[in-house]
Amino acid sequence: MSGELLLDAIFWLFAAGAVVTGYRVFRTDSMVRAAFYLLASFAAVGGILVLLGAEFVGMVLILMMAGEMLIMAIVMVMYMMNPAGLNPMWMVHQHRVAVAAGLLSFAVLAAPVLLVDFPDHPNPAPEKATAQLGEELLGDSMLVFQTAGVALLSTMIGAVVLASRRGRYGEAEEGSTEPSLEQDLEST
Amino acid sequence: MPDSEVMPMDMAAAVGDVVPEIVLVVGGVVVLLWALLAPRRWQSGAALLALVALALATLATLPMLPALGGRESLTFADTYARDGVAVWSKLIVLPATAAVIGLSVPWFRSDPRHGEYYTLILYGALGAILLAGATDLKEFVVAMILSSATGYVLTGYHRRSSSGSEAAIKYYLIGALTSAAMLIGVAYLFGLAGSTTLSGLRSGLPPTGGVGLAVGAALVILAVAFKIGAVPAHAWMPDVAQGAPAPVAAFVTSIPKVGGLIFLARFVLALPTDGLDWRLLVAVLSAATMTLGNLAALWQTDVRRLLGWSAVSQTGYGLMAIVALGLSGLAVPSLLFFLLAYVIGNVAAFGVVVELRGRTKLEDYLGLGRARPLLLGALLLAFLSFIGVPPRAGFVAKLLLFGAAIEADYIWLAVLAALNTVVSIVYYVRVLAPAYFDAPPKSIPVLGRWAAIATLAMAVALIVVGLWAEPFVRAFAESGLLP
Amino acid sequence: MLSAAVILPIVGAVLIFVLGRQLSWLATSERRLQRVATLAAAIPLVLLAFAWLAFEGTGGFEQVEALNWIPTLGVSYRVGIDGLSLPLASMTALIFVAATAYPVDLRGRGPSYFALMLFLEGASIGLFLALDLFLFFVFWDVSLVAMYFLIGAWGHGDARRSALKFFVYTFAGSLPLLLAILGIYLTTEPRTFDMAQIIEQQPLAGGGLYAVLVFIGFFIGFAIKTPMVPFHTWLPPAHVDAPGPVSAVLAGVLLKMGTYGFVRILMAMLPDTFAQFAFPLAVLAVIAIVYGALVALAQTNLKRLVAYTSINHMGYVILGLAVAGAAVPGQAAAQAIALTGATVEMVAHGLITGSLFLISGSLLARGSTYETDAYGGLLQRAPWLTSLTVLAAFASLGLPGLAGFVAEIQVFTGALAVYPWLAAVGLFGIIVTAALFLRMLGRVFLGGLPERWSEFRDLGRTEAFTLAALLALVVVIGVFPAWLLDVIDSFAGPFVGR
Amino acid sequence: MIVLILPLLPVAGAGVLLLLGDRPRLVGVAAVGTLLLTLAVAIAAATSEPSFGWAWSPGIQLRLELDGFGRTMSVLVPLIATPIVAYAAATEDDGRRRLLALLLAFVGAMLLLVSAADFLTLLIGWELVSFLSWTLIGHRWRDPDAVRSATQAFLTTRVGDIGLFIAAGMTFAATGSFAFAGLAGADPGAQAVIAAGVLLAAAAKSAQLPFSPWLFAAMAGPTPVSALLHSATLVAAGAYLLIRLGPDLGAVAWFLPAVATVGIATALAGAVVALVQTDAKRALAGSTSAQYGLMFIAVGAGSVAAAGAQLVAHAAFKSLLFLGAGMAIHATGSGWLGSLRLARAMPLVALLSAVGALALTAVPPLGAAWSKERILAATLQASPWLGGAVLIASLLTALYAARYQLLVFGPPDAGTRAAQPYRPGAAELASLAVLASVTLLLSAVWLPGGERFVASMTEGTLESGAAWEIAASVGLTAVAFGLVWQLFRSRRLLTFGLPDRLQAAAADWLGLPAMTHAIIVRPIESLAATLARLDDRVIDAGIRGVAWLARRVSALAAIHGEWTFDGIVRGITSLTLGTARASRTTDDLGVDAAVEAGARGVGLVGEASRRLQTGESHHYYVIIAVGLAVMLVVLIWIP
Amino acid sequence: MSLETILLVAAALFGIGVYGALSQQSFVMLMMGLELMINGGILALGAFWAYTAGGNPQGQMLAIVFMTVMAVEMALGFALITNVYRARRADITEKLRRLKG
Repeated sequence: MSGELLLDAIFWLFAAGAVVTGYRVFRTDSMVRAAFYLLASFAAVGGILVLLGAEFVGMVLILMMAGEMLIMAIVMVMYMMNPAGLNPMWMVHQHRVAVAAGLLSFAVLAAPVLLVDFPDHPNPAPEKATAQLGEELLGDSMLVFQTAGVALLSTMIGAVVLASRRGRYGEAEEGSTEPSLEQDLEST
Repeated sequence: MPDSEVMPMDMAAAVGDVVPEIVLVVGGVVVLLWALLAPRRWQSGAALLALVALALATLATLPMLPALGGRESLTFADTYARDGVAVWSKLIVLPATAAVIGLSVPWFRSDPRHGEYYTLILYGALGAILLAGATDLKEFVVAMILSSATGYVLTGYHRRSSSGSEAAIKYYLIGALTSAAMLIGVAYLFGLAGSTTLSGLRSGLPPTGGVGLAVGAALVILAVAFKIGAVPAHAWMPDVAQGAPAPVAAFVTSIPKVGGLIFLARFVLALPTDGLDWRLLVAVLSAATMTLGNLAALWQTDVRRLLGWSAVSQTGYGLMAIVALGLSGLAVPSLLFFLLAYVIGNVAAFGVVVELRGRTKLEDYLGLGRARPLLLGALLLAFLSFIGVPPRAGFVAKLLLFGAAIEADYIWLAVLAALNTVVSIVYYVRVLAPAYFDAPPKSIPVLGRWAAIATLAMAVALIVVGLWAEPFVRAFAESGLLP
Repeated sequence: MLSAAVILPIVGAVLIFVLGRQLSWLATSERRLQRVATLAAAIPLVLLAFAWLAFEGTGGFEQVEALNWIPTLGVSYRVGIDGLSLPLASMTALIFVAATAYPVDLRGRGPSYFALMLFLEGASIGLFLALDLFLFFVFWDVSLVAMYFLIGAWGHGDARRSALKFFVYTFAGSLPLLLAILGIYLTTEPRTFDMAQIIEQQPLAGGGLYAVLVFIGFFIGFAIKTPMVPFHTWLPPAHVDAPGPVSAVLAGVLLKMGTYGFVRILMAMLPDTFAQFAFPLAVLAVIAIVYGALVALAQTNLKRLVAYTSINHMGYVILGLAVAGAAVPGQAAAQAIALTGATVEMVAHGLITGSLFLISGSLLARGSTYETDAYGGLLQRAPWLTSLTVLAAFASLGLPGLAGFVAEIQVFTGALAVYPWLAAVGLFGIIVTAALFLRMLGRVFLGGLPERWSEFRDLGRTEAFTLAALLALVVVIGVFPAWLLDVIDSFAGPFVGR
Repeated sequence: MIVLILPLLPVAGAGVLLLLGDRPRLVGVAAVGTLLLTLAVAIAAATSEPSFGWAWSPGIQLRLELDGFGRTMSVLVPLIATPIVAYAAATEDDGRRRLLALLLAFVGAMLLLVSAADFLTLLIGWELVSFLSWTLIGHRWRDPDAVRSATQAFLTTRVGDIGLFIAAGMTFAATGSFAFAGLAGADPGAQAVIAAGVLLAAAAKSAQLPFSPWLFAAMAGPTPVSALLHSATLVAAGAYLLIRLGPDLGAVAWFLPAVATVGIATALAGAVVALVQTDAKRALAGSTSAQYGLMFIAVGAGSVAAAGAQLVAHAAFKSLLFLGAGMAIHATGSGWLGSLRLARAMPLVALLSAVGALALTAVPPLGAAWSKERILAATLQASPWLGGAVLIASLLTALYAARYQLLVFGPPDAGTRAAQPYRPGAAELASLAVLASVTLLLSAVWLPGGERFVASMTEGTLESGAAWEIAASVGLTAVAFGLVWQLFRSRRLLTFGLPDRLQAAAADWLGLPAMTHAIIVRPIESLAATLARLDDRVIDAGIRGVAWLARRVSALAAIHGEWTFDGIVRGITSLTLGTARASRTTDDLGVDAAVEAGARGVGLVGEASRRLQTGESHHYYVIIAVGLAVMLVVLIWIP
Repeated sequence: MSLETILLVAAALFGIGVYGALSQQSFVMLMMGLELMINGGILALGAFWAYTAGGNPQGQMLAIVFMTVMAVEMALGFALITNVYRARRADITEKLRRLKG
């Protein structure tokens, strides 16, 4: 009984944390700070997932986001103006529309919660979750798993192609453009 | 087919169902290795390897044709289909990809570092193929992301092209938003049905799903709309067509549509029809897409951009087939035939742009008829096919699409499509008329043999498929659409 | 043989297009090129002459040549003739020979011009011979494209705009047609595009909303092509800006596609619905007759004038068709007469208006304007031109002894039996056409000869010969109509159930 | 077969003429020879009642037949034409070959018309006659007036053709064939329509009111053309038609009275015109209308035989008079009646013309008097009012005939310029002489048996009149002659001292041509011009409506545009505004067809819809959001 | 802790994400909005997996897939941002509007 209460309390903590930090992402003056708020939001969600019994997924989420936010912070420091929040940062457009869209999205997603009778079919064996995932991953979802692998490979290639400063043959940007409109000597 | 029946899965047998896909994966890796290891002057060899991979994949696909004894079934625990439609999607995508590679070779000649490009093209094609075969939301999501990821990179491949990078990031922004939204939609569907396979959705989705079902379905459809360039997520299409390297534009504006439209067909059929009029939704999207695409294309002065908008409008026509699914026997044949005709035509049209070294201003096409009659011929064939003038393939496609819409009692949609076709003539003719009627102001240099061959092959294919439509129509009509 | 009449011109087109540039023997001389093209254009005429000889007049389709095309959809390549298509196809072949032979400013693009002409010839003949809706539509659309390029590239004035208007407008007509074809196709069982089978099945017998929708689709398609008022506004600019021979083809052949479609498809496949709409159609036809004539009366531009008389003449055709398709008991003979008359009008209008457009081409070549007021007294310098124009003009206004009369009297006879009041109103058009042609003749050819035309050249040998050939046929039909009416009646009689 | 040769022979002759080349004498001889041959054939044919059928289409036969009055006509036409063509060959130098060929063809067409036994054949001949008359009247094509006159003549008679079209169509609808033979059996309703059509056609062709003025226009042709048109051909076709079909249509109650009424009106009006005209040929033209009016009266009174006889007599004397007038005009260069008086200049011609004038006046024992007397008898039989009208017409005829003869060929006085001495050629005189002798020979009908002969040739019956009727008409004639002589002496014969305006109006059919022009020609022309303008720039109500609506919408959108400045709203606003502008532009321009306006509207909307694609990604996001909202609405609320 | 509450939290996260994606000018900030949306998606998925799908392992797999999507999108997003910044010196959406119309 008290365990459940505790669980609830932790949940509410995570829930509130996820939403509040999520909100703070866009209410801070520093991009770096925003990144860490985002990380916090993800961590809270990861926590909820763990509470729900999906330990593996929750932890992966947290770890992945941590890495990602590091990259994000670096990118911001590298390229973006005003990375550390030296000046007040308020760079928004179409604010009113965005607020309306955000509220509307919430309403649309919340509506089913109130209106739809979701099936009541709770997880019978939460403790086996990770093992089941392993089976699923290498069993039924083999194709999905492999496809995801190819997607990640493509992403790596793509990220290198797009972002690397140096290529195999010197400057990566060298010659990386459309053909000239006039006849060049090679092509005949 | 309940999940339990195929469990436990015979992995070895299942691998046999995805030989073409495996060939593409391996081919991509081989190409990548070649690109990394081969000396600079042999970089183009990567193209050859990619072509070999495509040819092998095609060969591996042929035995799967139902007409050649191929078995139509779901595989990998219902996550993937090897039915007629999936096979034909491969047979459309693979040769078209080969043609795009033909276009790419001379285009990228000046870029020393383009071996990876062919890997990405192969994986892009793979993404479209997997999307077309996906019968499971997980597979759908990863296939989407594979297709999108390669698409973004390909679009921004020219590092020095400022419009290329702009197009890439716009493409990305729209794609990221729609797929982020799609994820929660997928989650809702999973929550309602308790399963991610389409067969599971079909049996598990409660008709009383109401708003939840609608939200889930709408978000998934929105993501597919992005993939195929339909309203409201169409905005990337013209930008990419204009900004991306022309061969990439040919690829990105056509190949993913094959996967997207076919998955959409599978997906909507898994939705319950009572309480959820997905037909009307798709019909509205179709109407909006074709109309907006045509109207916006009217006054374009940039041929590539015009082709992009035309690609938007073509998506609208293609969606008519989806509307008719389940109501008309012509729906599946019309969808496949549309894709066949559209992909060939689009590659041919962009091929002309490629062969003209990416010339894209309207006035650059002045007098093309006298300077480069064959190229104008190809462009003419492609455009007339888009309009739907016989005997090009596009005509049979339009015929089937209209027929399907009428049979499904969506006469208003057919009429609107007809009106749109009339409007579309104007912008196609705005390119063709000066090209045919005027005299060329100066010589028009071209890119080279590879691109010309690929372009003309596609153009000839338009006529051949248009005149010799029977085998295709028959095969399409006999193709199953699982689950 | 019929297939050869369709395919050989198209093959000829390809050959001319390629060899006309590559073969120096042809590339160096436009005259030689024109002669070769004319010979090629004449092949179908010869073939159709043989078909005419072998024609039996059984009332059904004869000399059918069929080939499976897309059997899955019930599409086949199927050509054949009956009393309706044979005269039209033959007329088409003749007009094309004349148009190909007629001198025109080629603008250094001879091979393209002749290739398009021959291609258009094949497509047009194919359309009239086609016995499969799919095939019919293929030729229908293809002819539009060829015509677009012909007008745009060799026209004058605002040719491109006119060509585009023509293309867009008529294409806007062809799409409802396509929808309607699909509409009727989807109701057949088993699914087929075969005209004979559809006519036999009568899938939409009994009418209903669906049949009405299909009817409307066909109607819009054919009405635009014909063109019927108020769908006619593409016609005058297209004619004015097109070169003479192309105008001749446009008026002589392409307009007939619309009226032919009315008979072959609408009346044959949707007789009940057609009967339901016969009266409004007749009203529209009479409006076209009167309106076309009146508007033509106010024109000072020769080509516009002829163009509007085309609208008027197509009104006669439609009136005849409406009468033939009306559901009135006991007037089968009159209805058959009207149908025969309408068919003759199609042929006659092709020959006569074709000649008139060729003549305006000659006039433009000499005087570089179509304005009738700019001319005068040309009879003095150009007796041949004048005589042939007078002949054509009177044929057009329906002088007996010429083909136009044969058609008009029959149409009106039928109409008087079925819709007497409408016919009486329509007769008013006869006066106005007479007035406008006489006025045109007076302005251009009679009266005093202005100084600037004192060096006006009469028709050249080719021109005179071509026109004389066309008009000779007009006279022959006018004087001995029986040979033509026999053939047409073999179709018209059974068609109205006489 | 012979009945086919009859019309073809002159046509063939015309063809031969064209081949002969520019040899005036030979051409003339050939033309006259052809006609003589035709005459011979006609006589042969007339005695044998031949017929000939000719398949037009599987269901329709063209029939040629010579029977009844047709036999007379078939002889009369070449008979009258021969001297006229001879005259033409002698006098017309300008385009002689063409003129003669056309005259021959014209005779052929008339013979076809005469021998027609069904409406279709009749219509063919009828229209061919019209067409050839157009070429004949417009013979002097360099003169724009001649061309205009030819057109007027053609068009007026074309109006009548509508009647024939209707009659033909109705006959077919009622009987299943075009043949005259079936007419009597047609149902009454159809018969009434046919009768109306026939009357219209006949009235127009025979220059009855209100179509009469075209005859003036027909004067623009050379004299022989006028002579031929007015006597045995073109104009005669109308009366011939009535003579031929009148009995068949007699069952229609109003038909004969209507014919008679038209006839009376024209006879009186034409006589007045002839009486006050100051142009020689026009005076004769007025008289032609009046004379055909008499024939109409005869038909209306039920006596086709009298009408036929009158037609024959009129053909002879009217051509004679016309040729005489032509010579007078030739001699003086003017047809103004005030300046002729050529008794001295050409006495022989004057004498021959006098024969014609007397015939016109119907002075016994000339044949014309006989027929006139029979008409009077028939009308008196039918109704005293009708008879009275005929008597008045006779009086007027006598007046204008005498006036004409005196003013043209009367003794010169001080007021007239001395005409140059003019020597008519032998051929001209011979032509006149032949026609005069025909006129004289027709006196033979007074002989016993004449009556039977006429009745048999017209297949009609004749009323014989009382003696007092002859006496009365002779008396009237004498009074008229006296009166004219008095006026001539007092030099008031030309205009009778009438005020100029009145005289001019009366001479020009009481202003009928001007009226026709004002109430028919002008409205049609302006209607045509209006329609043509309309056709060039149709703006239909629908487009206006759309424009109005779009303007309202755009006003609303503009307000919202101020309220929120967010880009996407701007985009949407601009789309709406673009639509509005599109509509407004078309509305304002208003120079093109509705279709064009629609096209331009689509184009402008296209321009506007491009503005949705602002190039800014966050706008695209909004589009997606809005689109998604719409999708949800469709999915959730519409079912 | 119940299905409803978790879904509401997920919806809130999603809504905030939408707001961010639509309102932020900077590409990086915009991407954070997208991430939040995905975050909401993952959370909702977790809730459904636990409460309505009977612990169907497909749900967990789906979560892995979602994370893959997130990883791919973020990686490519950064690469593209780098790319466009090099090519155009653009870091906010407003700087990229050459392609339009």
